[in-house]
Amino acid sequence: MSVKAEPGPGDIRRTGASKPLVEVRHLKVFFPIRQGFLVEREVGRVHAVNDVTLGIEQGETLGLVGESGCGKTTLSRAIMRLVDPTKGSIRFRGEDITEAGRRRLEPMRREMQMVFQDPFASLNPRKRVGQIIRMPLRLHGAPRDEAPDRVRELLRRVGLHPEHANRYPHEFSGGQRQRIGVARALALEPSLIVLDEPVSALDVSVQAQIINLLDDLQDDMGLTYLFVAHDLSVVRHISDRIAVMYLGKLMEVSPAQELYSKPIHPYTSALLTAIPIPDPEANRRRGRVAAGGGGTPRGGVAVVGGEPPNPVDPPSGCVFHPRCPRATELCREVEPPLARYRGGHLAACHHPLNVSREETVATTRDPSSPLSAGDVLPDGAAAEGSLGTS
Amino acid sequence: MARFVVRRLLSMLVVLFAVSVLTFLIFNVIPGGDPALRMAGRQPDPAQLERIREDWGFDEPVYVQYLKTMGQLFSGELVSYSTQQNVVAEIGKRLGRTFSLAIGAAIMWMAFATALGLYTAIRAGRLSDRLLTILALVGISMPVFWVGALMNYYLGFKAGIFPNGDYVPLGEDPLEWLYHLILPWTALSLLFIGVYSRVLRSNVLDTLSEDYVRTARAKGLSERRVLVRHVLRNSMIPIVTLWGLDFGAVLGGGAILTEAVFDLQGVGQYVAESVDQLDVPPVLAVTMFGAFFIVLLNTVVDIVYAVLDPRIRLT
Amino acid sequence: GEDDGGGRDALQGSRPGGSIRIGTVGPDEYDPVLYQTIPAAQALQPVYTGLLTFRHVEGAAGAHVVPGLAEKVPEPTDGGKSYEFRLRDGLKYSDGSPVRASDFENTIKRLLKLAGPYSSFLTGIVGAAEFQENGDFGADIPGIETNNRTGEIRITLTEPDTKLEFALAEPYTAPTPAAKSPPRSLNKEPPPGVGPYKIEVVDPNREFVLTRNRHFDVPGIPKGNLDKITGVVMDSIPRMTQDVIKGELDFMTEDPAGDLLPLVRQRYQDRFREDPNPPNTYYFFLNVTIPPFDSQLAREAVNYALDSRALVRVFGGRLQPSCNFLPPGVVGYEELDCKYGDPNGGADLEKARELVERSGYEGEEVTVWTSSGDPWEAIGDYYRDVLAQIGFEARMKALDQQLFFELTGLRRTKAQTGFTSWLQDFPHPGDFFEPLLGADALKAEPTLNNGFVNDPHIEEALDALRGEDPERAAGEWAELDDYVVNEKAYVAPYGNEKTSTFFSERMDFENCSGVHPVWKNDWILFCLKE
Amino acid sequence: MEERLDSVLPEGVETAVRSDALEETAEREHVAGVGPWRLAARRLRRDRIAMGFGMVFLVLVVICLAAPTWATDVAHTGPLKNHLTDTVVVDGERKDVVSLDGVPIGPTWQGEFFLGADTNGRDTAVRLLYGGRNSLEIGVLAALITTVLAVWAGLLAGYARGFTDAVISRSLDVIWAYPVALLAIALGTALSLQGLQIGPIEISGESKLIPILIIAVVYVPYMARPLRGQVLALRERDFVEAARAQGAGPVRIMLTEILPNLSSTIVVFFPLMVANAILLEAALGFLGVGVRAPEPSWGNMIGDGVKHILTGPHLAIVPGIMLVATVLALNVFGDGVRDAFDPRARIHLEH
Amino acid sequence: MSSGPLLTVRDLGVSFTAEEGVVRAVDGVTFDLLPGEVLAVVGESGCGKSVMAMTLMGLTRFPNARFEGTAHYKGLELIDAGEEELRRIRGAEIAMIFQDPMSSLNPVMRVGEQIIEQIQAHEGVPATEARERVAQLLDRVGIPRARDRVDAYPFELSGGMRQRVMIALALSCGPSVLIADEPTTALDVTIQAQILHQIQSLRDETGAAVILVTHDLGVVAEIADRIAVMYAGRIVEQGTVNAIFYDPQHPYTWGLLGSITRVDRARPERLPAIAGLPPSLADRPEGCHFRPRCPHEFDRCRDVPPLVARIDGDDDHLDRCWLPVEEKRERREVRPGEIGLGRKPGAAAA
Ligand SMILES: Nc1ncnc2c1ncn2[C@@H]1O[C@H](COP(=O)(O)OP(=O)(O)OP(=O)(O)O)[C@@H](O)[C@H]1O
Ligand SMILES: Nc1ncnc2c1ncn2[C@@H]1O[C@H](COP(=O)(O)OP(=O)(O)OP(=O)(O)O)[C@@H](O)[C@H]1O
Ligand SMILES: [Mg+2]
Ligand SMILES: [Mg+2]
Repeated sequence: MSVKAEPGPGDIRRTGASKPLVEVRHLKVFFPIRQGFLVEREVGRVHAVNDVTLGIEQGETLGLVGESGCGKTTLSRAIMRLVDPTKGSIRFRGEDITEAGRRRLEPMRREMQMVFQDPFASLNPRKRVGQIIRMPLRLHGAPRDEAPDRVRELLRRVGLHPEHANRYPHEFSGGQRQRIGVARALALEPSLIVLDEPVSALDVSVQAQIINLLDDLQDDMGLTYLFVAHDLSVVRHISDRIAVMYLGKLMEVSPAQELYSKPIHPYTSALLTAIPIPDPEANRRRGRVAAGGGGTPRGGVAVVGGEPPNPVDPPSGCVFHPRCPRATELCREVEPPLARYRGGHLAACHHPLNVSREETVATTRDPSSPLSAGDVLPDGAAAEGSLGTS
Repeated sequence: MARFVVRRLLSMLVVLFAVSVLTFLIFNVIPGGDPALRMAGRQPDPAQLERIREDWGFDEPVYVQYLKTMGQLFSGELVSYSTQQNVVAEIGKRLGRTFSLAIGAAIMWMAFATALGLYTAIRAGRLSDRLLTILALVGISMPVFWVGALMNYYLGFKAGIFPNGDYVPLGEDPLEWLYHLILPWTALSLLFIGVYSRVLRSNVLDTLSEDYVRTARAKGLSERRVLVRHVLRNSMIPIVTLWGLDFGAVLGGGAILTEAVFDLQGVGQYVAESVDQLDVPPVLAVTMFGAFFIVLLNTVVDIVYAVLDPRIRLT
Repeated sequence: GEDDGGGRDALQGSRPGGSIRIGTVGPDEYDPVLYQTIPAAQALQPVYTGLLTFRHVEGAAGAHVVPGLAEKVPEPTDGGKSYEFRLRDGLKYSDGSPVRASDFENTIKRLLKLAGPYSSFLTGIVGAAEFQENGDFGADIPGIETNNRTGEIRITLTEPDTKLEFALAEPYTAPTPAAKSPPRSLNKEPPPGVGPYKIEVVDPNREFVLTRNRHFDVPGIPKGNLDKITGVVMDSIPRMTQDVIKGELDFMTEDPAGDLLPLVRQRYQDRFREDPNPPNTYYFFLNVTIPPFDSQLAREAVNYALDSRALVRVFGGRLQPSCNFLPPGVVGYEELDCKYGDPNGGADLEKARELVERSGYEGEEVTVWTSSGDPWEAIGDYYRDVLAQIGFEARMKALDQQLFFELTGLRRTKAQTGFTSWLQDFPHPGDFFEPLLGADALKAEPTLNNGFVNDPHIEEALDALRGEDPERAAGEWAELDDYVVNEKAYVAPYGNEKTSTFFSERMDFENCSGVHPVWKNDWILFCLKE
Repeated sequence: MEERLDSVLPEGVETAVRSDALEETAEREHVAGVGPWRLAARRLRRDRIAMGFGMVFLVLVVICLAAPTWATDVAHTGPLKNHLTDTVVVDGERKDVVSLDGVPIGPTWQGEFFLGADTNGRDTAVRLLYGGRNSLEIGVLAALITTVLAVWAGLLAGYARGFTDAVISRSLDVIWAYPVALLAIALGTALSLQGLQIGPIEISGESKLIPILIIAVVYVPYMARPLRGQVLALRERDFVEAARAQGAGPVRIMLTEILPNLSSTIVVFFPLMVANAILLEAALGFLGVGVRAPEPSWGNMIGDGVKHILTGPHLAIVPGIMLVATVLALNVFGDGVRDAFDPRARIHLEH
Repeated sequence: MSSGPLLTVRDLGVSFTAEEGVVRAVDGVTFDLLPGEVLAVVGESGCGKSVMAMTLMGLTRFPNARFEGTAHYKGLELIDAGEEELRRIRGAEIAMIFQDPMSSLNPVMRVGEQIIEQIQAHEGVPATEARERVAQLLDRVGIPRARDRVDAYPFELSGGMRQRVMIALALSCGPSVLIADEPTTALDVTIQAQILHQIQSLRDETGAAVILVTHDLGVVAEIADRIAVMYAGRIVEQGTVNAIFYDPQHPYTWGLLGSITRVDRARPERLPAIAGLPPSLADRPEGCHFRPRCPHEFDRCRDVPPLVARIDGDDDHLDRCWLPVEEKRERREVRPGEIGLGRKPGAAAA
């Protein structure tokens, strides 16, 4: 793991004080595609996570959004050390755990836990809820007689009845199961919880319950969240900062409010535009807003066209260029670096939106920018007015 | 596709190799009879035995014997230890019988099983389905040698409707061929009809609940077309795999019991007799022959599978 | 006298000509020097006549050796070591070529070189063993001198042995054209021979055909009644039986399937017969070298315990109970006064139990070895049950025939007891005692002397009797029989198997069923009804 | 529950996986703490046909277990006892157990020789019951061994993947590609001669353990391959990932996370395996390499019976009916168990 | 577009006999579908939306199903129609787009073939002509290189393209009613937008009426004309888009609207959420099914409230809540779209 000595991702923090809880540097996770007889040859690689540098502060919630298949889950699994990184490093509380074995990871496991997307698949259908929640306690040596009380307390904590400990997962609704998942994650009182699309599989009305629960828990216990989702409206509610991924790369990282009011990357903008707003009037108003170029117009707003590209053979230059309405020759050839804008807002785009020319000129290449990115900074001329709802 | 075939051929070699080694080991390492004794005839003296061992290489290390035997097998010179007959020629002689049995039965069980499976699936839950399902289970539960023997006794011997045993080559008299094979086919098919119809039934039931079948209905297709084009086709795919495996096994002499009961003198019976005498060459040849067909049919099935289901890539 | 055996003459009351189909499990080999089985002997003997031959008549008289290609049966000279033959004039093989005296020597050479199953019968000829061991095919066997001009053949033996006459009456010593006979199996194209028929092998496992040999004319040997005999090879005996019932086959070389036998017996009495012919003996071997049957008491116990009535049933009625070691029909057979009771009566289990107890082997584990299949397994199980009843801890091991034979014949197998049956190679008492109880037989591995009997008394007797004309020494042979069974209980004999003859309706069963003591059925004698 | 769907499938037979089917039904059952087992048991209890056949099987087992009682108190003979020269009084008439022709007596429908005798004059009914004990014992033990082996093979291959998987899977392939019956007879014959010696353990050639082991081995791929497929799918499931995330080691994951999820497959397979094992033993017995004569098993009784089917048809028919009844009962019951565990799963049976 | 309704559904009820009892999946559903309008059917997962939609096409005629009520389409009674009559309607008059584009297409048939099959089932068109038509259709729904894609297999297409194929299939015979059952749930937001746009513009072009089944109110707000809100098998509220969004009458609708997180609004401190769980359809609460979860429950709720217009002057806006209109407006705190019944999660279980 040879990462050049350069300023750590701490630089992308909002406030540059303490060390971040988790630091990911130039992380690459490629999945080889093997074929062949007897001796399998690698015929290609899925570029699931491609040179991502990221930090998560103690106590914050980092939202991670992006289309299905862009590598969100892989990134979170890599942070959890459930998948081996191909390149790059992962630090937890400053300690490099990139190559830690099971032994070394064990104490770390207490500190970081995961809640999975699918509440149906993430609970062992053959175990009682109590056993499921007890498992981490047992693994980490909690005394046997304490465990039942702890389980009961955890269940209460996530809004379930202690008697539920004797039931099997299939006897619960999706929302309740997700609560069990949360309880399991909380069992060891970790500092970091990675939430991989914890609400995507749930109905809107239940989503809200879970998000509120997560909110409360964070307030009470000072947890740090990595919250993965593909629904920008959900992420906004819970996140302090949001990172936008596309095809294994970070497109934009920004404080939550900032991202919605002033998306810089055209991809972020497209995502935001695509969110249907449950308000007929607002929709109609949005329709009146002038459309950007390219894509299929929808209510007059630019909707990104085309289909997601193949992660085995990602496009050259900016990975978003084939679908980008603003793409130019430059985008095709040169990968844009993550550039730093005002307010801790990072974006990797040659033709940023919503930034003034001066601001563009003032941008600097962020240290967390992919190693592979070129040195060409955003082109000030392309900056445009903001997209807003108000 | 070409690569797939090459790959499969290679893996076939591996399987054949493993099977041959296994056979050889079973008979050579686990001590059994001494083939030299069998060749020596009556009252051989030790010198004579020694000579035979030398001539046949029984005194050589096992791997040398193995290599020699395999060499002879592939050059078609391998002879049986106990009868001294050329093994390949013997198999060749019995091929027609085994193939007749296998092909006819395979067609028979496939046809009946398809009809039965489809019918019971469509009538799922009703009385006729339940009865037929139990009937299918009866088919599965009856040992072929028993059914065969009873058929032979009641239909062949007592009623005299069918000949019991024997075989008439197709080329000699097609009608007699058919007549002589009806009982063996039926006996062999009963089991498979049971298994296949049940697998097909549940496949059809599953397919019936597939979304695309609903789509097909929503398109306004006739029920018949929905059943044949959408349901049956997709339900048959797993059956084809099974069918290939079983057909391969029977082609390769796997229907030992059927052949024995009806005294068809096919490849299976040959090997069963040879095994009794611990006669390695025929056993080796037939197991390889059998494994060859199993692997071959497996490959064919995979190709057919890929044709039937374009999602499958042959790699 | 010539007709003492009560044999019937061949051509009486039947009509020559016609063709029949014979069902057979098939000769194991069609090369006359390599065959081993009865179906082969049946098919080959009408084709290959030796220097001598057995009389072609039904019944015991058929066991007599009579001149074949030789002009007469010679009296041995040189103390029984030398035999002089002279070929008849004008003999021709079925392909028309003349028979020469040297053909005989070549035939013996092939027999030895190809290590035919019966080659051991000829290793007594001077130089034969050496020839077999290392001589090349061109080498001479000093013990055989031939003169093609005069047709003289002189055979010299190392030891007197009257069994030679019998061996020379079998097809495996019958001369065949030498030049065309390199030392390899001629299974697919058997060589021409001298006999009433010639053979054409259509397909070794499917069919062979015997047709009349127009060149055959040997006085004293019938020319055969049928024009064509087709051998149909099939494995299924039930099927064969049914085909004979239905008339699709005219004769079967095997016994009707055990299962169909009662039916055949009942319904087709007019074309079915059973005889204890050719001579055979059935007994349980008792390994005298290891416990428990190293004890004579234990051996006697077994003899007391056997119940022939039970065994008759196991045999499906095809057993002729006996307490002799030698079967009837072989010279030297004299019905013994059975020490162990009436051969047709029950067993004396009380006595047997007492003997076992006395032997000190009560509760000893005994494994009964038997061959798998019908009726051997049943015989074995009956025997096991008997042993269990008389105080042994009996188990049974049933193996394929080949393996059974091999393993029981090996000393290291330590087979204690088991099933044995012996079918004579030729009707000579020596052919029973020597291979089955003789010390010489122990040299072979596996040996046929499964009991590993090595008794000086037996050896002495055998040595003395070897050069004797068996008929003249019949009394001595009978004494030996008594010694083996009654005195020493080396074996537990229980009877002789009846073989059966089953004809189609077309066949003239009355006159031509042709049951022969050596070949079981003599096809030369077969004929169709008028 | 997808894992259950794959379970009963051989590899290559694709399933349309429905993750919601059972969950949804189950969700509607508002009963506290009803585990998957109890749910299945409840469903099974409702399946009259399956329960009926299950009872039939139980009855057969009980009858076979009662063999010694029948032998001593009713038939007054043992399974190995020959009665060649005995007679028996039937309807006041004295009859030979075996006629001089060797034809055994047919069913007398009375205590002695209830179902007739065989050609050795052995009581068919007694042998039938003892044979049933052997057949059942072999079926159950073989199925147990198969299950243990297959579960381990499936767990290891599926969980470890890579090299371990390749080795295990290829070995299973070879066993599979080796004509089943041939493998069995080859091993049976070879072993029957000298028995088997594994270290200090020695098994004699006549031992029942030999057919048991052979049958067990032959059927390992049959069960291990679907299990492996299931493990492969299970190991990718989130709950396994969750266990790993909590720091559980591979052995713990295999045993506490994956194995419980295989249990229903195993339970579903087991009766079918027993049925198959009984059938295979019968086939081996028929070919003479199963239970060694004179010990009876249904297979070798049929095998012997077939040879005498013309004179004593009862010899083949009677054990055949018992065999079919047992296997059928097991199959129908096994089917019911399968349905109980997953009403939507497919079946796959092999001969 | 002011002619009479195309489809008239009255008191439609569907129940299934299942292991756990009788599942009343659809209960007393009544609505009219006017030509050219988009009627959105919304509600939580499992509330009977799909069953209702599929029943209209006779696709729920399982052996364990029981039907009540009527559904008239152009003089034909769909509920009791014979299979053959229905077959003629399906695909040709009423077409359906299903939720999951992967599983709704036969995986082993070329997509062109699947569409041709439908065309030929209804029109005697020669194969070449049908093929041509398919190519045009695929082109029209925005599939690039449409002509080549006729011979593609479903798995060779991305999710979005597959869903377009489904649309092309639905449109191929020019139906007058299009039923789209959650056509975008399985897709990415960006693709989802493309597909919705497609449906909308096709409605505009062909004038077909659309029944859009979904639980995504954002989607509804965007393209629906009218909305029917379903809860536990019943329609609890029905009205125009504006009426439902800005003057929702049923507390369930309030909850539904309230629990949506919206990007276009300020982030609320807590997300409003409906407490409790949806009822089992086999064991629904008596009276108003929403009663156990409703904070405004009172005595009358034990009787089933009829689906009637309760607002003066708006005959089109029907609901099933006993509360007086004025009281409802008061209770839901007036701000449209953000009415919430949020509680601390601890109280949500039980
Ligand atoms: N074990 C694996 N082997 C090979 N490819 C993989 C593996 N896991 C993920 N991928 C591929 O890596 C890419 C990123 O996958 P990932 O699951 O991280 O995406 P995601 O953003 O979480 O998507 P979603 O929103 O659907 O969960 C995808 O193309 C996926 O197919
Ligand atoms: N054939 C059937 N037998 C029994 N119950 C059924 C059947 N079909 C559907 N159901 C039940 O009817 C209820 C309504 O299902 P439906 O699919 O209509 O819900 P939905 O509102 O479309 O949900 P979603 O948003 O998840 O698609 C469900 O509880 C379902 O389990
Ligand atoms: Mg993911
Ligand atoms: Mg639905």
